[in-house]
Amino acid sequence: MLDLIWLLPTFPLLGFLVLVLTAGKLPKPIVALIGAGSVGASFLLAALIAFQFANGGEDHYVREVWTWMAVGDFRSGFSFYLDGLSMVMMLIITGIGFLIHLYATGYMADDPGYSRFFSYMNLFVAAMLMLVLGDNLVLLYLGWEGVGLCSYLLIGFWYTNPENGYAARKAFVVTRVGDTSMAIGLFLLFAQLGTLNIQDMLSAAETEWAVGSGFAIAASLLLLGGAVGKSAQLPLQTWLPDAMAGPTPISALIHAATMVTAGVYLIARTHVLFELAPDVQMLVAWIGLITLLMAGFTALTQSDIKRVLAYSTVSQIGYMFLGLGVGAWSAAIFHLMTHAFFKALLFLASGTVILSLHHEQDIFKMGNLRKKLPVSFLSFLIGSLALTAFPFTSGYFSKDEILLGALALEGVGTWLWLGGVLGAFFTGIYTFRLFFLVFFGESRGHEPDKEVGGWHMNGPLYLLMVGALLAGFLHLPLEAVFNHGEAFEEHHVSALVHGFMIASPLIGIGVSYLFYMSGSLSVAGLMGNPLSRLLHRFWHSGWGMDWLYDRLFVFPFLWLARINRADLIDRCYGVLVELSRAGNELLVRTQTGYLRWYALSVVGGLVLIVSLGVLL
Amino acid sequence: MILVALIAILFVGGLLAWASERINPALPKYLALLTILLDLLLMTQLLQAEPDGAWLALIDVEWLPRFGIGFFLAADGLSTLLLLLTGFLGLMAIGSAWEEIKERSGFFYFNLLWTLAGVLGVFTALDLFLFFFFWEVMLIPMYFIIAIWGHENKNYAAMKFFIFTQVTGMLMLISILVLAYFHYVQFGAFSFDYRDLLNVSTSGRLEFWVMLGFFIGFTTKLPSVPFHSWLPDAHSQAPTAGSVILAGVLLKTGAYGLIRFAVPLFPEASLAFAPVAMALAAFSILYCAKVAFAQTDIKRLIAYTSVSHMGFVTLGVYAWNEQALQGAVMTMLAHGLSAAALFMLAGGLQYRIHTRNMPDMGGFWPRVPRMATVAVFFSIAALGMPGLGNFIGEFLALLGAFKANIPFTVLATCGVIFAAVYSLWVIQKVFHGEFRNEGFEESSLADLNRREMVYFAAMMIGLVWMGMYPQSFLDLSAGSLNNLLAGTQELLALAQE
Amino acid sequence: MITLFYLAGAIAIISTVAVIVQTNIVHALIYLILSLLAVAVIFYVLGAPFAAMLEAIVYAGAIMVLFLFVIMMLNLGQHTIDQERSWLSLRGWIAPTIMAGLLLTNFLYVMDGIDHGVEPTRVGVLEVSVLLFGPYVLAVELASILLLAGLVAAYHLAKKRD
Amino acid sequence: MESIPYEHGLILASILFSLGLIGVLTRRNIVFVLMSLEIMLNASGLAFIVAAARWGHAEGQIMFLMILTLAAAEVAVGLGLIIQMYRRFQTVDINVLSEMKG
Repeated sequence: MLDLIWLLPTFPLLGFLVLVLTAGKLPKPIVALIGAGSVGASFLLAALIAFQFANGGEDHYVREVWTWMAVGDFRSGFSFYLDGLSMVMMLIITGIGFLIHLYATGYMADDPGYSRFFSYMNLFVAAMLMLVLGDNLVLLYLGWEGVGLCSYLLIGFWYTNPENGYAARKAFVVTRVGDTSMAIGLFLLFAQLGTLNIQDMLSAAETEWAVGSGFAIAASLLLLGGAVGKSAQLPLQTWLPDAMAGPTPISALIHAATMVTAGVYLIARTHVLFELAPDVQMLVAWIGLITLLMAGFTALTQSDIKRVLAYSTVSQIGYMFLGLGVGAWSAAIFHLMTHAFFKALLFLASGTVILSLHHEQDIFKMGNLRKKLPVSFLSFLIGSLALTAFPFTSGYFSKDEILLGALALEGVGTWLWLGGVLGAFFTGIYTFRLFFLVFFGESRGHEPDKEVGGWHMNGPLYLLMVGALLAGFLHLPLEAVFNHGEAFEEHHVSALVHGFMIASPLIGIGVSYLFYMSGSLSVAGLMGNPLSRLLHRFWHSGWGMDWLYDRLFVFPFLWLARINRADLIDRCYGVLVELSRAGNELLVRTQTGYLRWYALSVVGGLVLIVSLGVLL
Repeated sequence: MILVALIAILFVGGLLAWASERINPALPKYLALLTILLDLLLMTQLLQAEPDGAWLALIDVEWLPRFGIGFFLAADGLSTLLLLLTGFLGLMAIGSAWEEIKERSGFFYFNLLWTLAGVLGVFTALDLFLFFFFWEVMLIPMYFIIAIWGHENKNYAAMKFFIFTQVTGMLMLISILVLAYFHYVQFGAFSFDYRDLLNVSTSGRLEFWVMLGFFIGFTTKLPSVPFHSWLPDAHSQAPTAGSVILAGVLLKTGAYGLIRFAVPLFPEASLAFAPVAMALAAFSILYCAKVAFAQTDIKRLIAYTSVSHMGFVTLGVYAWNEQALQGAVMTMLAHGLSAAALFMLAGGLQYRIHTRNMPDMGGFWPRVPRMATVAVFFSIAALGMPGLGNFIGEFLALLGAFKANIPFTVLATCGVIFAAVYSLWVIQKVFHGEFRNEGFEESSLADLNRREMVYFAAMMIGLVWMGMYPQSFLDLSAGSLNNLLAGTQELLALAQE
Repeated sequence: MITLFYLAGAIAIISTVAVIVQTNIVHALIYLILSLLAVAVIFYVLGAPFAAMLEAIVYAGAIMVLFLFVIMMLNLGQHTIDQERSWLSLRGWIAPTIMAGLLLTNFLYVMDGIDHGVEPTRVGVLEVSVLLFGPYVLAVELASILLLAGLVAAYHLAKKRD
Repeated sequence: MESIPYEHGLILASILFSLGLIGVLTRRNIVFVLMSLEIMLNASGLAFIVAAARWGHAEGQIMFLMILTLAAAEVAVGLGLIIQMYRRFQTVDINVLSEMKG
């Protein structure tokens, strides 16, 4: 069964090819069957493979399908690598991917681009599987770029609106900046270590590079650049909120559950490099912490339901980075998995809400929807609880592990932990702000006729609810992958610390309750003074990062492009042309047409030559 | 012998096509198609040929023995790859001209086939005199193609193309003559034979200038900044088939020249010059990507992207190690297909709506879904998506170049960001957004027909093949590139002693 | 003899100056004939009687008569003298005179230092003829072709076309 | 017999040549121009004769003969042209013939 691993990406790829080649001529049920069915088949296969692998007792499994490139001492195979980490990832991708595909068959039912949508989705799943299963960095890069492409195509899925196109291009270009850094990292690794096969490369790095060596720092920094781009961390986080322009299942699949966590996967996969460069690893932690706090503040001020969730995604990935940074590798991956469940759940539920309200996304135009939309209400309740790390939901376990990992670190660990706890407090506020505003209080505007649904939309929701509640009890087989350096298990933590960690999101929920449910505290009151209004505007715009980048990069580039539209170098040749033309003008003057003038010139020349001959 | 046949068939086919116009104006295109197919068939023979030393096929006849000029044609793996590319794109060019060229079709196909014959000659000639002869042969018919069947500003563009290539060709001729004279000084006889000239020891300051003659000649054809400015004009004015040949094949002769002649003949000077060349390449990539983004004429835009992509070739060649060279070769092949396809798309658009101005376009996707899908495919190929040929080329070129020069490679790598910016911008302007109609017949905006789909499908399959299983191409060129590498290393080692 | 040489030289120079400053074209022609005859005298003095004869017959005779005919055909009367006067502004003389002066200076500079007397030895018709129809016969043929061409061209050009 | 200074003969030729040149450059009447040309040709002929006398050779006279032929042919063609010109433009002013200006 294991050697069928190459079929995993092949199924969705075939689905993609069939859907593209038929160019939307197939009837919708068949499109749905191919689109969702191919991912479902992959999931079944993945489950079987995982089962066999888990019982096989081997650390890892490699299967090379064919040689991709072999040039001189460079060699890269089209080969798959299976270990605990990629097994977890592949199950998340196919499993949650399948649920989202199923949901999308209902969600997109009325869209004219039905077939196009599923072809992109299938291509995405195929590329994502290549990303996590590739045994060398080039193959990983193939998947990495492939998911970026699908993300672009799907964000701009409704292409008639130029804003969607802008968001799509922004997403692609910003992540491309990160990708480029990663590509340079690949070149550096190959130039220094002579291989891009991940396992060989890591063991070579361990033997050849000392801890803290320059190469290790450079390589891990460059890879980190790729990771922050894909995972929307500082300083490349600005694309993700705009990416919500795509259909909601896309936001769930690509921009919450799978693609944006690719950066986390990359760092976890190459964690040996980061361990060789402790400073960079610490940087990862700080990036995570700062991002999670910034995104938390921003989420507080958003009014678009999907943007709130988008910022919360950025924030949660910040937690994963924090976990990676402090060396709690398994905890980060664990959080990746639980996050996939509850964030997919939240996005899909928000999709149901949006569709029921005929594409209304402003939470201040919703309200009191809990009776009208019971399934969404339940989904949101469970999802929000998991997101805020309510005790014994899945988010609780994973976030707990990350924070404990941070605390275990000597020195700055306490600060990181404190920041994380503070973040959890904000998570509580913004999550339940959304929850209360949408499902409680007065109805503000839209009244849904009925909740859209059906088994293929509600089924995935229920399954994800179960996942969001119970995934925390799963045990991920990651010991073999991160077998070194997870010593914090033994660390003793006092009950007080635990109390803090449980209490902070609860306090957050309480604050949110006071503001948005009971009304004992009023937002309007807070907004009274100019400073808070200013802060609100600042946070609402995502800390002015877009504004800053526009001025730092976009406008100068556009300006340069505009002034040099005609190509300066071409103009230089134009000068040459003008010069010869001017010379021509000058010589034309001498052509007077008067015979005596010509005779005079001849004599002048004669005199000159004779004089020269005589004098010299 | 097979090489002579390949070239002669094109020459004769061109003459026949010209003559046949008198019988029936539709006849030349069928004759041209037949000629190209015959040539392609012969080329497959070349693939099965038993290698004779380093060469798959070779013919060496005395021509003007007094001056050491021979009729010396030879093909190794590298040449064969490029010959196949030429044949394939010749086929594509005839396909794209099929409906577009209605006036004086006989003379058109004559010029087309003669250009191709010149290109085949350039890819196989190993006598430098003969090489220069073919270099000129491919130039003049191309001038006619632009000047006669071009668009509104054709005379300017054709003249610019001609002057640029002719002047720099002259520099190359001077270098060739100087080289032959060196041979005379050192061995007592003139020789234009590539194998002899490799042995000419050309050290000292003069070597640099002679090398520069070759370098400028080839980089103008490539082209690289600052000799690129003929290309946007030539492309925007040329008929579609002309653009296909120009972008797909003619530019590659420059790259081929760098690999075959410029570096191996002057290993020391090239080694010293490499940082400058790589800097030029990196600048070329970034600068032209930026200028491309600013264009409103879709063909000009694609032309600038061509310059930008050819920068990777220069970078790869001057890194001069196996990965980088293979990357350069793969880039040549993949760019040949992707740029030709993009020009065919732009030409198809112009044929339909009679404008190349992008602000007049928009929202074409629902009207021409097949064309849009094809356009997205080739744009993505051009921006270097892994899994397609261009990625393999650029990746290997950069991978190799990184070993040779880190700063310029890093700069060049940043070029792929800009590649994404302009590629996606084109898609946005033409196919996405609200439908815009600025003064063209809506009914004329028809989707790709079956004939066009066949051509595009062939190129798409080619690119996927290159992207997913590049080994079939890499294996073919590996032998010749390793020979070249070994040769220069030997010379360098000798020079160091 | 030497006095004759200087005398003829002076006449040649003076009459030539008169040619180029004359406004009446017929007078100018007569001065030109005078100048040519003076040169013919010089030829004779220098011992070249054959050349002197030709100078007198062909130049001063035939060619000048040709000029005269043309002047008559063009019928350039009194009004041309006024026209001629208006054309000859003082300014027009400056540049040509400077140029010619420079050229002359050059010539004189080159000739400076040549100091050699010429003993006029008579080189008669016989010697010239022997050479002419001996080694230089090709030159004679060329000259005849040239004259023929001149004849045809002159005829063709001067023919009236309607 | 006293010898004639060789130098003086050449100086005479130079002066005549220069005078002819002034005439060519100054006069606007084309007949005068042609006459001045004759003077210049004659001056060069004189130079040949002087040189011939200096060496006592006959070749100088042969060269003079050639120049004479040339002058005759030139005058014939030139005068034909003048007649043509006068027929077309009704003038002998060479400044009228300036159509070939750039």
